[in-house]
Amino acid sequence: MHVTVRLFASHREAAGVREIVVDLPAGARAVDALAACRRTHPALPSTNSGVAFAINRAFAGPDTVLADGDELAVLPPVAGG
Amino acid sequence: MHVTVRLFASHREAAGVREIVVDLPAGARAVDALAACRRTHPALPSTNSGVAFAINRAFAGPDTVLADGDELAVLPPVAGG
Amino acid sequence: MTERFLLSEKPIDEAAVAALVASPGAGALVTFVGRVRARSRGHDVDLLEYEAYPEMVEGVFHQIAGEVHERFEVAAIAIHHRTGTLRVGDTSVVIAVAAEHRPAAFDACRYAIDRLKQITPIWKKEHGPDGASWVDERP
Amino acid sequence: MTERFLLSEKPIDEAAVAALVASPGAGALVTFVGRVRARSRGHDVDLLEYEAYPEMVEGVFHQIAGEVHERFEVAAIAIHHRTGTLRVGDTSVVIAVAAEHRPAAFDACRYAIDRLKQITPIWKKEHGPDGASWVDERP
Repeated sequence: MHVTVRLFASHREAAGVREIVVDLPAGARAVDALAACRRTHPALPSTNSGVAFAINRAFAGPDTVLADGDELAVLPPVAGG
Repeated sequence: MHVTVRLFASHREAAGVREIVVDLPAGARAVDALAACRRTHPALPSTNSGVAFAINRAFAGPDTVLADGDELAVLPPVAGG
Repeated sequence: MTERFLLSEKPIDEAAVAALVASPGAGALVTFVGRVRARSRGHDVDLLEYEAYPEMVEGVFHQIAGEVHERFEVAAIAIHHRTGTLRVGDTSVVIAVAAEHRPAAFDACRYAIDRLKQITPIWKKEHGPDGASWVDERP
Repeated sequence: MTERFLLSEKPIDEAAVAALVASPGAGALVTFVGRVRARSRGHDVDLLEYEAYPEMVEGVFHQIAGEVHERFEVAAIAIHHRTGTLRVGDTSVVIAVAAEHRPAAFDACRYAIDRLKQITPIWKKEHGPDGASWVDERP
């Protein structure tokens, strides 16, 4: 299945792209998609500490199972306001 | 000695005047000036409960001794804001 | 420049009060605006008549500002209060506080309005279909 | 009428945000304004670059507003946040809360800005003479 991973801020800068489409086996979770991105874009930060996820624009835990066509957002520590 | 007593809100309406000049003996306190006003303007509320005082535009306790020429403000419970 | 502490019969310009406290070091601005409510303590309200001891009010605002600076890490505070006849929705008071960080700005603004209501020599008379009466907000 | 929950590259009109929450029953209006500070965590700041996940931000503001209405007796809340490049003194965020009584307005406004900083997918990069870095405000 295909999942579109969106990157922001420090992740976006490290990867050099805003979006990565990853090919994942059925049952893959949010963290697995991020790990797949790290394989193709090794400059991505190697830690999951402080990273949150959103699937299709709703917050989701790191172990949430993805579905084909999902938009997964990788959210580094936020700093709005 | 003469003291100018200024009245506000419910006191002003009850007395029908904004200001009363009272003649007081030396040593008279803020509460004595208010009592003197009640004698000439008996419609003034008879209680001191909730009433504060200011002498020459600074807060003062009810037993503060007055001086000739003072401006004494009688302040019913305030309700600003 | 407008005064930081002001009692006036003219409508209060809320944005102008906030502008009085802005500074490059102040990242947080908290503003309290008090407006005349359509209902008060179970009664309908048509208008409020504010009366002040005008020669004393601005000095009391200075005193409150002094207390605020003693207690909280704030950069600046401004307090404007209106007097005269106000209708529902009219602004009676604006307090603006600027600080480097937001907790101090919130705490200071709240302290200032609480203190203003406690000690400022201002009174109000509510006029409505049930009659008119001077407000006594003592607990 | 402007939206109550808005992310925009345009400057925020603070008075317009406050106007969005006014109502005849609301006697208390508390507004929080966040501005870019000249110094941040020991560094001089020239400008801040805000980046957002724009498709998600307004939904998160709705969620925060829902939490506020569950927890506090408030009439209305509006949240506007800016994105793009901001200079010292520019307004990055405005939260306005109207309530019948002031304690709820203060508590709700403070809750909303705390929560916004906690969960809203917005990031900022500080640029100054010491270089540029993404802000990580985790305690």
